[in-house]
Amino acid sequence: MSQHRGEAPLQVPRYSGSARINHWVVAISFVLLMISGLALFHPSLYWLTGLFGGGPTARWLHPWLGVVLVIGFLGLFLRFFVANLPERTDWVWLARLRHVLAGREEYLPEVGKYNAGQKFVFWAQAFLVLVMFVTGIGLWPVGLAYFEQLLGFKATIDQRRLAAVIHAGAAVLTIAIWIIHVYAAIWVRGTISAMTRGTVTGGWAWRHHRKWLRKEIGKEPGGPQPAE
Amino acid sequence: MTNSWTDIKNADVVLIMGGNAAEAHPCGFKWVTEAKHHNKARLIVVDPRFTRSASVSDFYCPIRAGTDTAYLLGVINYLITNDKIHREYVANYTDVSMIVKEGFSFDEQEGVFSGFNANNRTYNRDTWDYEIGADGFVVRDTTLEHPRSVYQLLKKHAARYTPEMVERVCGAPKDKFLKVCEMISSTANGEKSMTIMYALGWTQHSYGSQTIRTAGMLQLLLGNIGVPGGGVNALRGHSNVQGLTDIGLLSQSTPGYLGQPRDSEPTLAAHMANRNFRPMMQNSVSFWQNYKKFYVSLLKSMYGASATAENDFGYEWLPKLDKVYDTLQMFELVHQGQVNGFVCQGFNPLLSVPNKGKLIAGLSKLKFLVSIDPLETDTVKFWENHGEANPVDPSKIQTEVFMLPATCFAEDEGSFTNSSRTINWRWKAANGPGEARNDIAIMAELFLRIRELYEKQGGKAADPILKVDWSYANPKLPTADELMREINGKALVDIPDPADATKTLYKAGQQLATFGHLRDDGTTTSGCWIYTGAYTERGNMTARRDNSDPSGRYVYGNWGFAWPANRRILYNRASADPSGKPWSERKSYITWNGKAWGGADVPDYPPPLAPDRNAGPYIMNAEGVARLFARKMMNEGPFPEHYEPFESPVANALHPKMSSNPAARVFGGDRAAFGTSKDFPYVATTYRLTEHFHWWTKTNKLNAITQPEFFVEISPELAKEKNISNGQWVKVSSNRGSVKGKAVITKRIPALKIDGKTVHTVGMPIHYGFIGETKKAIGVNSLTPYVGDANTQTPEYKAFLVNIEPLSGPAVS
Amino acid sequence: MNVQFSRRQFLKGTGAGVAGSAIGAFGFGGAEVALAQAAHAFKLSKATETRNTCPYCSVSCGMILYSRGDVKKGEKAEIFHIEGDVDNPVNRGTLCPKGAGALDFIHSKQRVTRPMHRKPGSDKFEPVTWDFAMERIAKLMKEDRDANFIEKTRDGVTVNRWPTMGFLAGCATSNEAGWLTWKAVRGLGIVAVDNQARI
Amino acid sequence: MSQLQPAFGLAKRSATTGALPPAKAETPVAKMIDVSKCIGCKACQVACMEWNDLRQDIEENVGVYENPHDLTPNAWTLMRFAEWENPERGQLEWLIRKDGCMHCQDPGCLKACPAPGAIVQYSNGIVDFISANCIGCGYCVKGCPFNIPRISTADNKAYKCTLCSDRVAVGQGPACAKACPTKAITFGTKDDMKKLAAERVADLKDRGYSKAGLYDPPGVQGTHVMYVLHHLDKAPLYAGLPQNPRISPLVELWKGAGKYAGLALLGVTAAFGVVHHLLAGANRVTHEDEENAEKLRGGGA
Repeated sequence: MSQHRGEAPLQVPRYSGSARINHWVVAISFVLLMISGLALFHPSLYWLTGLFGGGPTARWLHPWLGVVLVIGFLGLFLRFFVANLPERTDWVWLARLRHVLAGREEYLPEVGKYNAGQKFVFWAQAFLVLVMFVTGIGLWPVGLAYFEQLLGFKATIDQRRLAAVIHAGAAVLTIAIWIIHVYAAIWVRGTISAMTRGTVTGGWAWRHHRKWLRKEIGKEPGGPQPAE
Repeated sequence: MTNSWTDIKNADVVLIMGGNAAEAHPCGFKWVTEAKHHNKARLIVVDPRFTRSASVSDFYCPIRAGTDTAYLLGVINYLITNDKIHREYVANYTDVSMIVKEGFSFDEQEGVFSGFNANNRTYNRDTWDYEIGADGFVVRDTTLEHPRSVYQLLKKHAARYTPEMVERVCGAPKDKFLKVCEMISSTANGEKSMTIMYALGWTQHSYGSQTIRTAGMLQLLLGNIGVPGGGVNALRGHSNVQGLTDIGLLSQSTPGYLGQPRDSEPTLAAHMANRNFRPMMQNSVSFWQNYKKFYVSLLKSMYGASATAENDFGYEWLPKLDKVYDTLQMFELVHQGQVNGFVCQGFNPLLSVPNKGKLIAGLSKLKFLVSIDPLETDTVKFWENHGEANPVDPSKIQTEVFMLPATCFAEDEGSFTNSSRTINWRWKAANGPGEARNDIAIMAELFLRIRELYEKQGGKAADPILKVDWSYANPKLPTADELMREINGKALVDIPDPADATKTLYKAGQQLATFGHLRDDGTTTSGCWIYTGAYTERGNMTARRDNSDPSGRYVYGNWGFAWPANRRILYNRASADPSGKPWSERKSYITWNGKAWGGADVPDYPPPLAPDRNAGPYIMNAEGVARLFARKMMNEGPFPEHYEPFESPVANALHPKMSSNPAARVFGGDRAAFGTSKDFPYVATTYRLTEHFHWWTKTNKLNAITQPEFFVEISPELAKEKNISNGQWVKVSSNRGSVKGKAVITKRIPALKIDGKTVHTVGMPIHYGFIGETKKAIGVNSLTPYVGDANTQTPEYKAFLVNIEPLSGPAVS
Repeated sequence: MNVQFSRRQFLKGTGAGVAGSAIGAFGFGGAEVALAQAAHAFKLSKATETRNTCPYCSVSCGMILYSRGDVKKGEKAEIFHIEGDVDNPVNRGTLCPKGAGALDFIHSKQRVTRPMHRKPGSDKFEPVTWDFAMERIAKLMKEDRDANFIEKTRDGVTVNRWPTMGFLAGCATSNEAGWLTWKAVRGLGIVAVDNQARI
Repeated sequence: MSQLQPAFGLAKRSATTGALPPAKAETPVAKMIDVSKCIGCKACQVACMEWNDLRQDIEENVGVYENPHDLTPNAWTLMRFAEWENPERGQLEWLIRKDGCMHCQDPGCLKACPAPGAIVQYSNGIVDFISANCIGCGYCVKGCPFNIPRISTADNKAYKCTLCSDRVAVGQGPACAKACPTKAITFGTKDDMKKLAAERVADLKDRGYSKAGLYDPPGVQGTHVMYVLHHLDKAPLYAGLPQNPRISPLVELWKGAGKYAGLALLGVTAAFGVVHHLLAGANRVTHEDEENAEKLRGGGA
């Protein structure tokens, strides 16, 4: 509908192949962690362990999935943290959140590669992954033993209890943010192709990340190239 | 034990000293906790260590290892000076009124009794006896005023042991000592009783038997012998050490504690001539007058039909002793190369006999060594190199060694005699592993093979072997049942009833009901007279399992069989006053009903013997009463005296010139191996832990889990002085060797003030060696001195001198 | 014959085992028993019981040995559990850490299962037959006895002793084995005989 | 092992929502450990390992009497030793406590456990681990106010004292109580044990222990393993026995309100998305947007 007659719309590369693989590794491990974690979080969800072949497997797999996620997330972090550094316009954007929610982007400042909301998701998840990792170690006998030996300390039972509470709290937050992340990708139509095909349409970029679009177009004489 | 395990529940005060029942005999110790719970009993523990027994005591008093005689004499002095003795009991049931021979004395400066020859350190004991009157009986002074009465002599002898002296010698603070005296003296009245529980903490000294005698004297003064909840209770070590001792597997005795013949007694008549059991008081029973009946019956069991009156019942065939061949003597001879063959039947001397270095050297001189054991022992592998735990070179050891597999308790039937003399039958649950055989089969085959060689080839002195009666249904495998019947004894001819000659008491071949029916004419047999009654015509009495307690005094008379005569408390006639009435209703036990003695137990007295006959309750003694004065029966004197251990941090405070026991068993070569406090400033003591049994359970995983490794216990003060941290490796050395272990720093081994000097104690458990599931250890007997008690030759494991040093390397965390 | 008396006579009031117990489940609802049993099956339900006495200290605690198979019926029996005998008036069913662990003595890795022989100077034991061991020991003993036995002293006194042989008897053997041992060793003329009474 | 799922007759069952069918109220049982009678002989430890066929690795001596050095998946009970100089009595006291599962009436392990039926409480009060249902997550370790359960590295299951539920189910007492030489450990109905304890406390008071008492901590609604202590007012002297144990507030937060708040937050977030989408509709790229982009490219080129 938003296309020229018979002509494909302009495609702007947004994510390279390796970035997309990286993202999906994190995404899949996140989902599996979420399912196995929730299964152990509340009895009413314990049946979810069935997806892993039972409770012991879910319990066994969960921390190792965590390790996968942490490594994967580190990759994402290194790729994207520069683009997620806060800018002055982010505050303006946030102040006009009302318009964001209403989809009235004409009232918003031009946005770079990421808007303030995306940056929030990025930094919040980075922080929560770190928290989940540290507290998760405290709940994981094998990992704890390894780190205790490595670092020469002994976690007290109270520290481990605190770790459990924080891990659970952080998990809730991270899942909530994940819900926002997923919803935003659905709500803002045309987004998902960035992580599937690696490109977005020019219109999408114009509408949501105009500053980024300008930069991408201005960068190369031959037109936009995939960038991260 | 004079009394029984269950009888401890009748006690009002329990004194644990020279032992640690909670750790070494936990299930027997139950009766202490029962007495505390149900009888409001108070528990006193006197020990160099705050033991697990102390952990549940009402009062704990520390003491320097090896000073128990001084402590107990201090208590005796307290009782006499404060008139806290049970006067009526003491006057009637002990020898206090008896007059001692003129010439008897004790030299308080020199520390010796009359008759001492300083040159060869021996005693002429002629003066150590009572004065005998014209009537042939002992002279007495019932006013107790005579200066040579036992009472006056004892009073004077004990007077030196003031509370101040006790504190000086033992390091027991005076206030604590007096508190113990006060608690003990609360039982000197017949209303209450105290029991004493001791074990190797008293025996394993060069004067241990005197310490135990002192305890006996203390109990007599309190009137606590023969009464429920009283007694002097030796808590024996092994499951059947009581039985094997009863059955004569002891150098100097035969079954039933009769004398093994000596060179000086080549004939039975000569043997009897050395045994004068003439009553020393009018009417006294002097039960040992039956000695010959027991002896002849034993010889009939040993030699069967070959034993006749004409040949002295085979007395000549028995080996005669030229000296006492106790374990120390044996290994001295082994070390000298005078022994060629050695059999260990369930015994691990490499770790249980003192001075491991000497043992290795000795065992290496043997031509052959045989071990009959369910387990591999350290001894049977003495030739095997185990690094520093056993640093030997097998190629240099020419001893031929056999390790024969024996079955264990679960794989065999038979009986054990427990510490309170109760014989319990046990049944077989499984066959032994592999080719294991039971001890009976092994001994029978070995004996029969040798006998066969003598039959076929002849050889030196074949007769003594060939005459042994071996007429079992299957000579190669006699059954336990058959052997117990033989031990009990039977009539060989029809025996008429002495009360009514027209009746027959036994038909030939019948099992005897009591040792009262044994005869000295060769018409009865008995392998062990004190066991007669254990297997009668009524069956195997040791297998009885009726656990009823009709008297309510915790007497289980129909459970198993207790020797002698199924009696559960010895000397129980003394539980009644001279007229036969109980001292108190609380302690009523055996009484005179006008016609006979009876009560909760089998009377230790002829039942019809009326009280007015004044025969005295101690029927085994020729005096009829108990001896506070031991006469000639103890090698170092008729009264106990404090002597220091052979290795002591201080000189004897009473008589420094005669510091240690003048009569102790010490071999010339070993004297040089004693150390002094200059080089070895700390008192060392060895002990058992509740988690292990001797050197046996180190092969059991469950026990190894609960106490896996040798350690050394020291006080925080000593640890600080020596810069030792908890769990650190330390080296403990004596003049004979050294061991390595982990330090356990604990307040439970207090430093003591001895004569103004601080004395530290180093404690070490015994249980570790190089075979088993526990971590390898050198063996604490590498440290212990080769010196034995003057009467029993028990080695001095409980007090010697060591030094301790930290070893470099970090403490384990 | 050894299990003929009621074992639970002492239970009531002694506190050993279950105080005031009755046979049957203790405070369990019906379905719970099934769950508890499914989770941890009661291991003695098909065991043979044999009464015995603890081999360690001198309290002589009564023990019940539980085996798979009954040796009295000629079956192969394997002992797999040991518990105190509540009928015994002394231990009343209790056992100390040594007695409670006696199962590991019966099945210890250090159990000797066949006769072993170490030649002079060798650094190892080698398995031999009983026949070999017995014959060799008997021969060694006879040779030594013939060489060193003293029938008479110089004074002509008959003493019949064999002073070059030592024998230590262990105190966990039965009275019956002890008596037979006494007959054998004194019959042979051995004077150096002792037990563990002192150590 | 789904046959180990019956929830009938149980008082409590881990990770099970909804009320259990009302259990027939059975007589509560209890093990009473009289510390004043305990000689620390470890017969209970050995009997426990023997009965349950457990053989712990043999460790080293590290300068203490506790062997093994701590509770392990193969050592469900452990004697703990503490030396204390009592200033009032002027005597050393060697306080020895048998450590192990206390079988709380309000079991923190059960509360923390996420695996349905892995931890149950029978109606007589015994708290039992049903290994077939255990997933080895270790939450019970964090839930326990006494730090008792241990996770096996061999099979990743949680282990602790079962109070010998197998023996109790056939009318016998626990192996430890059976073995205990001094009867410091007794087992019976909780009422009987309380009566016996009262007798013992009176005896201890008579011996000068004025603060003797029964440890049956109300913070966990009482326990089915109780101690008679000479110094009830100084519970921590006994190798760190908590004076007023209760399920940690952190665990309560985690497994109580936190669980519901967490789920609620997730629900609210998801609901926000749905509602927002309904109200705001999709955020679509318009034709103009595409044209503007094209223009931009053209301008830029």
